[in-house]
Amino acid sequence: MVVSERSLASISKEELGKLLYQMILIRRFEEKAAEMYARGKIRGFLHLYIGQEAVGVGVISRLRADDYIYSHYREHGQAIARGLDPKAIMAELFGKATGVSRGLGGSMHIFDISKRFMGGYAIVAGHMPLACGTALAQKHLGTDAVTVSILGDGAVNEGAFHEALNLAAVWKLPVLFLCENNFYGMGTAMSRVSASTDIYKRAEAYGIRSEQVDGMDVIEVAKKTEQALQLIRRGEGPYFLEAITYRFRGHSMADPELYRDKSEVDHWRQNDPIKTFSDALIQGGMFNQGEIEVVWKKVEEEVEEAARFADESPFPDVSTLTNHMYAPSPLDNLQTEGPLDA
Amino acid sequence: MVVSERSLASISKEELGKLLYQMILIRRFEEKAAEMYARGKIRGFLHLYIGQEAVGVGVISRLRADDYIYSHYREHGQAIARGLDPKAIMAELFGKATGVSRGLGGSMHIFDISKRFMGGYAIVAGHMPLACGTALAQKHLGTDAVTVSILGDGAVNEGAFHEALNLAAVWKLPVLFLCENNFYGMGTAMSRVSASTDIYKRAEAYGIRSEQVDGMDVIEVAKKTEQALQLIRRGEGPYFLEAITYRFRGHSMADPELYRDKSEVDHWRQNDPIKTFSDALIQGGMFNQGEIEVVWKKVEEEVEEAARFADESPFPDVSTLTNHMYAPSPLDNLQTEGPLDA
Amino acid sequence: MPEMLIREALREAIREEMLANERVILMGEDVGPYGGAYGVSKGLLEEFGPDRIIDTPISELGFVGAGIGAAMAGLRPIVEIMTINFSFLALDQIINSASKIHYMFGGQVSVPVVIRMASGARLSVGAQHSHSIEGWFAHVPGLKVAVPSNPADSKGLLKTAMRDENPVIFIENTASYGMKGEVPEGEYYVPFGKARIARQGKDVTIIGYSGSVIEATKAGELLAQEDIDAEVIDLRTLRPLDKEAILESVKKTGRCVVVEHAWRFGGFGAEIAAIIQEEAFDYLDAPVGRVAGVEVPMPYSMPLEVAALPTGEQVVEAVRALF
Amino acid sequence: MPEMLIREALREAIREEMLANERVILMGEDVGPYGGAYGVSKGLLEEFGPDRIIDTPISELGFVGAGIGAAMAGLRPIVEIMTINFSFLALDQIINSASKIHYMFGGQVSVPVVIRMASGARLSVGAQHSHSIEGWFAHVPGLKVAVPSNPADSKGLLKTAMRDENPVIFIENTASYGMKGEVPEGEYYVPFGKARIARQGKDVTIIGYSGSVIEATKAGELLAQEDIDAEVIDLRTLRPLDKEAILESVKKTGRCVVVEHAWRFGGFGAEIAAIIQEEAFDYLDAPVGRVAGVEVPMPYSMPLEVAALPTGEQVVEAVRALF
Ligand SMILES: Cc1ncc(C[n+]2csc(CCOP(=O)(O)OP(=O)(O)O)c2C)c(N)n1
Ligand SMILES: Cc1ncc(C[n+]2csc(CCOP(=O)(O)OP(=O)(O)O)c2C)c(N)n1
Ligand SMILES: [Mg+2]
Ligand SMILES: [Mg+2]
Repeated sequence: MVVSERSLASISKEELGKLLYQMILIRRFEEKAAEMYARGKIRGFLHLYIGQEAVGVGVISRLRADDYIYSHYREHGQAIARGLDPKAIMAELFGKATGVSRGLGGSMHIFDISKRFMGGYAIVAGHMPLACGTALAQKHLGTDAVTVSILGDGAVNEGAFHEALNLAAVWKLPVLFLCENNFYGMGTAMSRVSASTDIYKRAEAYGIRSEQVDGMDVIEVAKKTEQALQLIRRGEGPYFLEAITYRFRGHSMADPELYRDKSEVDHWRQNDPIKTFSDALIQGGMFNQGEIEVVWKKVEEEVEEAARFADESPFPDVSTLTNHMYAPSPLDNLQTEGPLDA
Repeated sequence: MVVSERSLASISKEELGKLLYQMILIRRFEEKAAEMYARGKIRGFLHLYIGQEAVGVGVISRLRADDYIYSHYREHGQAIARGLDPKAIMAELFGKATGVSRGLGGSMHIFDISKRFMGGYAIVAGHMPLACGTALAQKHLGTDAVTVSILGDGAVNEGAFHEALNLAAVWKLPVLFLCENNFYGMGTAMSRVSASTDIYKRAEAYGIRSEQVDGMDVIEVAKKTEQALQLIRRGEGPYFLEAITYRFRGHSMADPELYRDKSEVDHWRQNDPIKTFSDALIQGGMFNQGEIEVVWKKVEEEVEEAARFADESPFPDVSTLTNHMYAPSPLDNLQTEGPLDA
Repeated sequence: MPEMLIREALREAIREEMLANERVILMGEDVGPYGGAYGVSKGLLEEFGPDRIIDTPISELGFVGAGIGAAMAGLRPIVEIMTINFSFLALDQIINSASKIHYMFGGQVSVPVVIRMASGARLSVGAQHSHSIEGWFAHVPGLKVAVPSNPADSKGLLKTAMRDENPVIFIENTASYGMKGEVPEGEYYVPFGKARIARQGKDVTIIGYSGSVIEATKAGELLAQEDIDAEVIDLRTLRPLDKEAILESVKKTGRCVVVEHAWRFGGFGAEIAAIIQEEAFDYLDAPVGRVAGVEVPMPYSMPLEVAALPTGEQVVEAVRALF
Repeated sequence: MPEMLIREALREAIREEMLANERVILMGEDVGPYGGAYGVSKGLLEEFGPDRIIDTPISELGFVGAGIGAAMAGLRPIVEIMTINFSFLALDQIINSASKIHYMFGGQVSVPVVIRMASGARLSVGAQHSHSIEGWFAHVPGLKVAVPSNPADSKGLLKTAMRDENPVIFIENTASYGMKGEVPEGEYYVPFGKARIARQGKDVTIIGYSGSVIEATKAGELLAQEDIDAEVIDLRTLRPLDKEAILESVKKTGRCVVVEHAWRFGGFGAEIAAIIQEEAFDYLDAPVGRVAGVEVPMPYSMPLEVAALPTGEQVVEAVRALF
């Protein structure tokens, strides 16, 4: 599971640097969030992406600005990869008015329409049908843009997964399903609840092209994503990518992790996607140690700044509680039945 | 699609006669029901089984008395095959107090606990999880009895189908899924809404053994069912049987059938399962024309008798409206908190 | 004004809005060649083609979610759930997605989807096919809930629904698709949150919605024969609710009976009663009465089904009990 | 009497009933090695083994249906839906199957399943994870709905639920699992349909259920300081509802406020208000007041979430408004 040097050679230094930077930014952002959670600044659930950075960064690096992304509740990392402002994400985790979702969403509901990052959702698999609908709209409107639907291995057994895959296949929708297989849904090992554990093969039953990819290798992920996107944009219907990965932390901050061995976690930590990518960059001669340290430093400042921004931002005013309840509509003030006034 | 003579030879004349008799009984029962519907004696929906008789009769002929059956709303035929009293079924269609479900259920909710016929259900695929639960109980209680879950091709795209198949596979439940593929869900051809049309292959994605069978050949159906049941009773988990069949009538009595060609219907009618089975019995020398006519005659009387019984039976008294609302429970009369009295 | 059936009035609304806006699509089970289980979409496939009249697989959770996701990306989908009984399967998408997306993402996106469904009983289709749970939808902030009772309102409310930026649950009464009535031609919109006074009166207020407007109206006529002058209100939408119309009427009459097909306990009628006693307590000469469905899964057998549903006569009795 | 937390009281109830009857099983997401999302089933896997403590896939519709089907064939399953928010996915099985099977098949089979779920807000888990829809379940004939507010009732009602032949929806308040209180040892059953008078009083009746009993009780204490003697009623079960206790109290006090965490419009509180005005109209000195959740998807931000939920102080204000 070493990042292949051949692949590296085909990518510009600038782009490699950006991938590295994003992965490190996610890592440090999440660690800072954990710290803030411990300090009571962040409440509720907090699901960390640490260990899975290569997946989100690899996939999202290949997207265009007009592509859409739907994800689940473990989505801060992906939001960062998509270019959402870390300050506004952190502020959302703090529940502040300056948060991406104005503090109304929280950790599980990061959203930024300007980036077409269509939200984290907290109902397992519940966003998959939404992604199909957005892809249907894209198709209807005649673009070659794509919708990405990010899910976990735990989502595979939900009815919504099945219905979404069938819809995408029957309607040949431009959807990239990205399953981050980290082997566990909360405390339940996939193998104990899933009829077949090769998740990508499940997609084949719908006639959907599918593939497994090493989710600890950002370059591999990017490459396979590239290929998948080409097919989708060409109108060949949905694609299913299963990224094998691992979450280094518990399911959420509350998880005592009684269900897995420390040795298993250690084993995977050895394969830290940031470490292996950094090593490959150095071995390949694209970056030197010093340059990489600069990235960590820059990230450090950015993350500190995000935490400071979040902390100093105001909470939403209680008087705004019912704002945004309904979207204003043209006929809101219609008084009586009849034709519309000109 | 001719009933194979070799297969016939292995079955006793008595049993062959019973299969034929049941198929004819179903046919005539359904025709009578259609007539009664036209006369306003039966109301609501009425989904006829005509054309599909070989499936229900073939499968159910192989079951033991301690096996359970769950079905959907096109279930009168299966109920008859299971040995429910046609009089009580017809009375149920009439909404009479003498009906199998006391008139409370109707055409879509035929149930007889004494036959372990666990009901027709009107939510597509909704009974599949129930069947899994019953199979779980069987397993838990240590029997080698089986639960049969009968569904249509339209059920395949529901989330409940997916969740049920996964549960059955993961828990190795003694379930026989019987999919009656008659190519249409109401007016929608399966091929237009289903990602893959070889339904039995869908089951393979869950690691469930599965097979297709000619649903117009009662002997083939019985044989394949026998094999499936052996595996299930041996503890090898669920089995999925896809029977290719056709409904000769519309989806329900209200269906104008605009979605399919008359020629298609005619083509299938040529392959009438009762006709081909009768022919095979005659050609094979097991029955002669006269004997078969006797069966039709006997059935005729039985069906007339069922209609008469239903017609003459009383409606449930309006005063019984709320009977059976709750099952009586041992603690219904508990007055205050504390231990139970001895 | 031309007369038409409710199913035709609904079709006209859909047709007009589809002609006016290319982004309107209709999706659901058997809306295409079959023309819809209740015939609402008959002919639309031929006119608008399969890209806009979309037959779905039988997967309510999936295609309702898809309608919501399409709305988030610029389409204006009408999603037909064949009957309200199958909406149980899609409630997660309706509640957890449609009703919340605008708010929980801080107003960044809206969800202009209309989710139509046939509700109610009286067709002898048994326990699993005879629900009236419009009150559940009305409970949910973020949704709007329209409950037309006649052809004109069916057209006008559906057209308004299709111009709304929010998810609208549009309830059609299963037993009323064949009801005939006058329907204004062309552009005709009925505002949300404005009840219709179906009959003016001064002695008692009878409130109905969707199918129960029939019994409410019937009761009004029967009462007139005994010189009780009933005001009959057809709510038209449950959320927003026209509290003003209700309170104004009750303040005038001092008495009120609510009629609904839903089970009584915890039904929407309870909310109306609660509001009235809260906001017109001193005007009430008697408690607000409720006439509703009997609390049983709907029995198939006809005499029992009839007995389980409210009648105009029962409303009359309930009114008499207030005097 | 020993003191224990609600989660421990629930565990004790399950444990005792599992020991008493081999046919009791527990199934749900992460009820096994993880011990349940709220720690209710901790240790039960070790004691009863994987045949009786069954981890399910994340497929609420499927495993709730399986629990019902198992009940039909002789088991007595407890199905844990991790939170009420995911019950939307299983509503079809709960409404169309569990609540109807006994009746629609003419009483031939019963469905002794207990469906447990954590309900409510106050934990900053946002819009999709903070529902209080117990009123929806209470609307459905064929179900029973238990809503304990304290450790003793949690144990006693759960044990009673597990002896019932009908489907019981058992609501646990998410924010209260850590609440401590005395719990009778061993065999302890609390009857369904018998409310608990949490505080005797003569001036006003305050009614709460599940989590809102906290605010109701708090209000009772605050009011005592201003010499208003409140009677506080904890409903314990919503269906069956202890109408007698409610009416008796209101007939004594003449005033009533209902407190609930659910959205106000169409919430269960409306039913209580409707019943009281129907059956104790002449005893009421003021309209029945309602204090409930603000009608928004639950915001994540703490100050907003606090503002969206009822408080004891608001109840006090609502009571004052009645005088
Ligand atoms: C419908 C639903 N059921 C249960 C839950 C509770 N839950 C939250 S996360 C989770 C595990 C999901 O695992 P997976 O999809 O593998 O994602 P991961 O957390 O591993 O990224 C569960 C069961 C939920 N949020 N939604
Ligand atoms: C959940 C649900 N959605 C829609 C319907 C309406 N409906 C009744 S039967 C049917 C078609 C089912 O087709 P299939 O499963 O192939 O069975 P068949 O009628 O062909 O025997 C539909 C869509 C329903 N009853 N339940
Ligand atoms: Mg996982
Ligand atoms: Mg079919």
